[in-house]
Amino acid sequence: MKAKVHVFLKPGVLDVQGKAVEGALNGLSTVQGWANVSHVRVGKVLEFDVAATTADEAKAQVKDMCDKLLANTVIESYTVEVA
Amino acid sequence: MKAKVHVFLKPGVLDVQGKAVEGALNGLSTVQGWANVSHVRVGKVLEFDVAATTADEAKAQVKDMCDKLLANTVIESYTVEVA
Amino acid sequence: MSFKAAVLVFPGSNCDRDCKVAVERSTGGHVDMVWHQDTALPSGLDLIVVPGGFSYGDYLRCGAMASLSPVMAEVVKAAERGVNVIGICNGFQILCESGLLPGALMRNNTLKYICKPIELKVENHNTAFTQGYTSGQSVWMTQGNADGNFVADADTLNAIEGNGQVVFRYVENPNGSANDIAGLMNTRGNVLGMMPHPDRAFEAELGSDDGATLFKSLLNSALTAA
Amino acid sequence: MTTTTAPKPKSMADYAAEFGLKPDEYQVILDRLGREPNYVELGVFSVMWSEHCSYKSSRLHLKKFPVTGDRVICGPGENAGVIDIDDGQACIFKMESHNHPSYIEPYQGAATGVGGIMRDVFTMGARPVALLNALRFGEPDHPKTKRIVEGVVAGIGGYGNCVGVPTVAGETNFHSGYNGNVLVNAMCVGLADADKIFYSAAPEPGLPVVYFGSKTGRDGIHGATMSSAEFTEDSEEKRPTVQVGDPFAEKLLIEATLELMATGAVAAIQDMGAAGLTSSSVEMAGKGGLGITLDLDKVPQREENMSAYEMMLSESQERMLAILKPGREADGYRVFEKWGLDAAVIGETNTSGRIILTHKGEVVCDLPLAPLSDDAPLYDRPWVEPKCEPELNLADIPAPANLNDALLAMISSPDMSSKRWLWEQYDRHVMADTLADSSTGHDAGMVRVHGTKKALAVTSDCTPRYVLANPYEGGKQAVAEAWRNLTAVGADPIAITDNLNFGSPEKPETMGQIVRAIDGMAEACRELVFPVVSGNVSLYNETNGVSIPPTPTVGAVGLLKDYDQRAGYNALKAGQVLVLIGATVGEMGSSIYLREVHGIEAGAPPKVNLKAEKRNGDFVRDLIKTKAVTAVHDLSDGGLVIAALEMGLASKVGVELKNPSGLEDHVFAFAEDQARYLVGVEDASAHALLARAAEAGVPAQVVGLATGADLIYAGLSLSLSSIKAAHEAWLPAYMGAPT
Ligand SMILES: Nc1ncnc2c1ncn2[C@@H]1O[C@H](COP(=O)(O)OP(=O)(O)O)[C@@H](O)[C@H]1O
Ligand SMILES: [Mg+2]
Repeated sequence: MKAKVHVFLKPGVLDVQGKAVEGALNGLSTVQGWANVSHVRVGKVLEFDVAATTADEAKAQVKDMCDKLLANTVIESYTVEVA
Repeated sequence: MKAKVHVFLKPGVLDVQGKAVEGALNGLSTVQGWANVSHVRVGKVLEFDVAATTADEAKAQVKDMCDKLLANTVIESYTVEVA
Repeated sequence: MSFKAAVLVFPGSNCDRDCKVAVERSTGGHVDMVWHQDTALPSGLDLIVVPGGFSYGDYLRCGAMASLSPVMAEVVKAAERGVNVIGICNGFQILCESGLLPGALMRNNTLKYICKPIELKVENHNTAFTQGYTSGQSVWMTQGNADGNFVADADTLNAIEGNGQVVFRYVENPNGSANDIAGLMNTRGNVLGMMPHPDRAFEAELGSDDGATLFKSLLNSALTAA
Repeated sequence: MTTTTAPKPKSMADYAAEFGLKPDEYQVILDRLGREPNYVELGVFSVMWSEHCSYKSSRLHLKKFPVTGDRVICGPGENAGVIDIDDGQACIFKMESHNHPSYIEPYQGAATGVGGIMRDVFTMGARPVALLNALRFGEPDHPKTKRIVEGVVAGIGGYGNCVGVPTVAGETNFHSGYNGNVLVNAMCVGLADADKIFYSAAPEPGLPVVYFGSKTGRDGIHGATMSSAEFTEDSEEKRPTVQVGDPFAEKLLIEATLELMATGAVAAIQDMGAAGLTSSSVEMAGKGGLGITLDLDKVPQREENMSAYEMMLSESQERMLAILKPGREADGYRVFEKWGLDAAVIGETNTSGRIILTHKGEVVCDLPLAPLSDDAPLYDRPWVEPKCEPELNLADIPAPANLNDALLAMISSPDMSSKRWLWEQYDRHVMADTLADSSTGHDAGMVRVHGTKKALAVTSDCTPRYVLANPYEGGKQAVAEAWRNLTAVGADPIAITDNLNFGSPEKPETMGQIVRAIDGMAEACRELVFPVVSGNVSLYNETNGVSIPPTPTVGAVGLLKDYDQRAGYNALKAGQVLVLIGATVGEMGSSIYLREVHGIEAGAPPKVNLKAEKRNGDFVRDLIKTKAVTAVHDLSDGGLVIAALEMGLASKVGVELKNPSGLEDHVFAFAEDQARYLVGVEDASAHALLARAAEAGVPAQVVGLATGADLIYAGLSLSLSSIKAAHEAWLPAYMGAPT
């Protein structure tokens, strides 16, 4: 089964990367014309295969992996898709 | 409009982060049962608002941003979703 | 003739002053600082230095945002005219991102920032940057980066090697860099990118003055060209 | 405490308690105001009167520190201490803790600790030129330790590297006493022109108050009161929104601040640290004897619908508050725009003696400033003489079964093993002025004063096991070791900053540790002419009632007038003889030897004879300055043999030691007597050196020879390469093991 995990900073936690990318896109807009971009958030995405008998089992396992390793739940939240 | 960009290393470029995550997940397997994870790839995801009149226009612009800034096409490939 | 150099300053550059001082003390030349928003470079430059540091915080990808700044468009033009350009550390990353050099710099295979003195072998001493060294000379500089792992596809690597574009190689590879590449130039030989810092190795009390030879080489190249 | 919105039914007194104010403290507020404070006002009082901001438990005792001296330009009370380093130049430095945040979120906690201490330094006009960090982690086997080490180290490096200030020295300990409360103390050292130092007091009314830097979010609300509370099981749930560091913003802030100062537009300036906008505005106006009004609608905000309370208590990072000279706003905006910083004039100084805040057209806070500082609680907390470890009988100290094994056990122990894995993640060379750092084999970090022949020497020291065994002697020792480390590189020790990390002051035993450690430190500072110019107190470092070992970290700065006269323990040469300076009676109590070889953590720590310390140190420094020696190492953890092998490793030469003392071999080898140094000197000059020592009344004796590639002493014989392998293996192996 294929798992896909998205990890973003929780709302309210300063996203320094998003802020810088937005600034660059906007600031460089004189050259490139990207003033129309806002609310940039930068996150992590992980894709992997997970061997499990059911999608539910896989999903439960991946969530556990997120809590223990893949996300820093103090400041990050995650979503899991399994297909 | 909401844009979502995924950036991954191209196949063939060694994903050291993915490898490390895989090792860590497998390494935990004796306790947690995650020996069943393989082919981990770690990428970046960016979400943002882009002001444009049509989805096609937005998508074209975001692709341009990817080519010029958001991805390094020497080693990375990207996908764009606009909704 | 007095040696004339420019050091670029991006938001987040932090080796800009180091580079200025290193060039001044090694060559006795004059160095101008050039702001990233500037749309013109000083005239009559012998050298453009793209310094190390964390332009734009290295957020997103090292060197990516800086490569799009107005001044880099001028640097590309200057390089095309044959002006010597050196990118050190973050500067190397910026040069790759801007397409002046082939390949890319990825996360170190240790996944860590690595700061340590490092031994290099001068692979090509027939360049404007390295004529003061001897062939195969062992030199010491320090490095400090998290993304110094050079990658390029097989064809590109073959071309780089075939053209003698590798200028410095690690004696002990610290980060997984392809073919132990520590420093690399373009085919024309006027654009050099390197991860180790000659700008932190220009006086003996800093642990090594091997970096000064690089800047002195550039001075000599300028003198011979003049 | 998640107090971001106010549920209605609670009374102000309830909130006061929730914010950490004691009933009698709340009563003082009621008396002063003659009315109930509102929610915002209560927030302002609670953070200003928190332990973190008011030093209410420690203030009385901090007065014991000597704070003046020939070279002191500005002592405690400002953002950082300032010392004179000649030629119109000044050095500005301070140390600060980020203990609680680092336990909750190690990477961001440590990173923002580094960011915060840098702001304290550049807010006074200095360019930061060196960073240090003193780290105390739990025992390696504790389930949380490894993750915390990983995060803290990455955070320190991630921040300092990006800003571009070299991290040149530090210390790292592991002990079960820190399992629930790690300590992350960061120190920053900066350089300024002595006539261009900036202070925080508002100089006159009618001046614009300018906010610049990053926008304000809901980060770390009540961080200051949190850091004044002990951990309980559920406090990890109660945490405020974690502050995230943005080192890129900090770098821009440094450049913008220094550039703004250079325009001459700045009348007063203060960073927004703990308690953010509240403490910066209150202190600036209060110190100037003025008043201040702020329009909170003007504050650059990152999030929507922020309340006045949230804005005043937010601890968002990378923000500054400046008071500009009349009509100089344009200079400010030019600089802020260049560096891409958010900025706004948010208020004005006046003569009201009050802080008045408006938000959405309403006055949300109107408080007299005087009580916020003058009436801040001050406690003479009850304390008892701390229990001290008894003197050990030398005859009771067991010899090791095998000296080789004993030595290897010591040098591969978590505390003594090489910290290379850690400091190789720190940029130690940026700014191109580093003469000595964690990797070079020197007892202190050294950076050149840019463009001169001068250098600053910096070190951070504390031996918590000594302080635990005897707070008074341990306090003295922390200061003495810092002084000795500076001396050992040839620097004139000038002044210190300190970071007093303890448990709850409400416990008389802990308060006794605080009092006696300060007594010891103060005495050492006086005797060694080593004033305290800045510092920080971190109390309530305890979990479920168990307190950390008392840890008064000392950060010290010394000056080399000519760095060509510097020494290191990397300079030993084959053929040189090793001379031991200072007397050895065999202090084995609370030693590394006892702990690592016999598992005994007991015994009185080494006594610190400050007269001997001064005499021996002055002698060694004189040897260095007259170029009689360049190979010098102070003796500390592990004693003589450890110091000798560290010299040998750093200098790549073997050492043969002998025991001329009459003490048993293991005692002479591993005793931790203070005020001692090892120096290397050519055979031919040894005699003259000993004569010079005799003349100065300094004990000195030849104890060995640099030769070969092995360490040899009594029954001990090991190759340097095997020692190096053992010394360097532990930390990487520990960190590399699967999570
Ligand atoms: N957290 C740290 N950061 C930077 N350097 C460190 C750290 N911990 C230890 N070091 C370095 O490792 C070396 C040995 O440390 P330590 O044994 O504490 O020194 P000493 O006992 O001489 O004061 C020193 O150079 C010190 O600066
Ligand atoms: Mg020492």
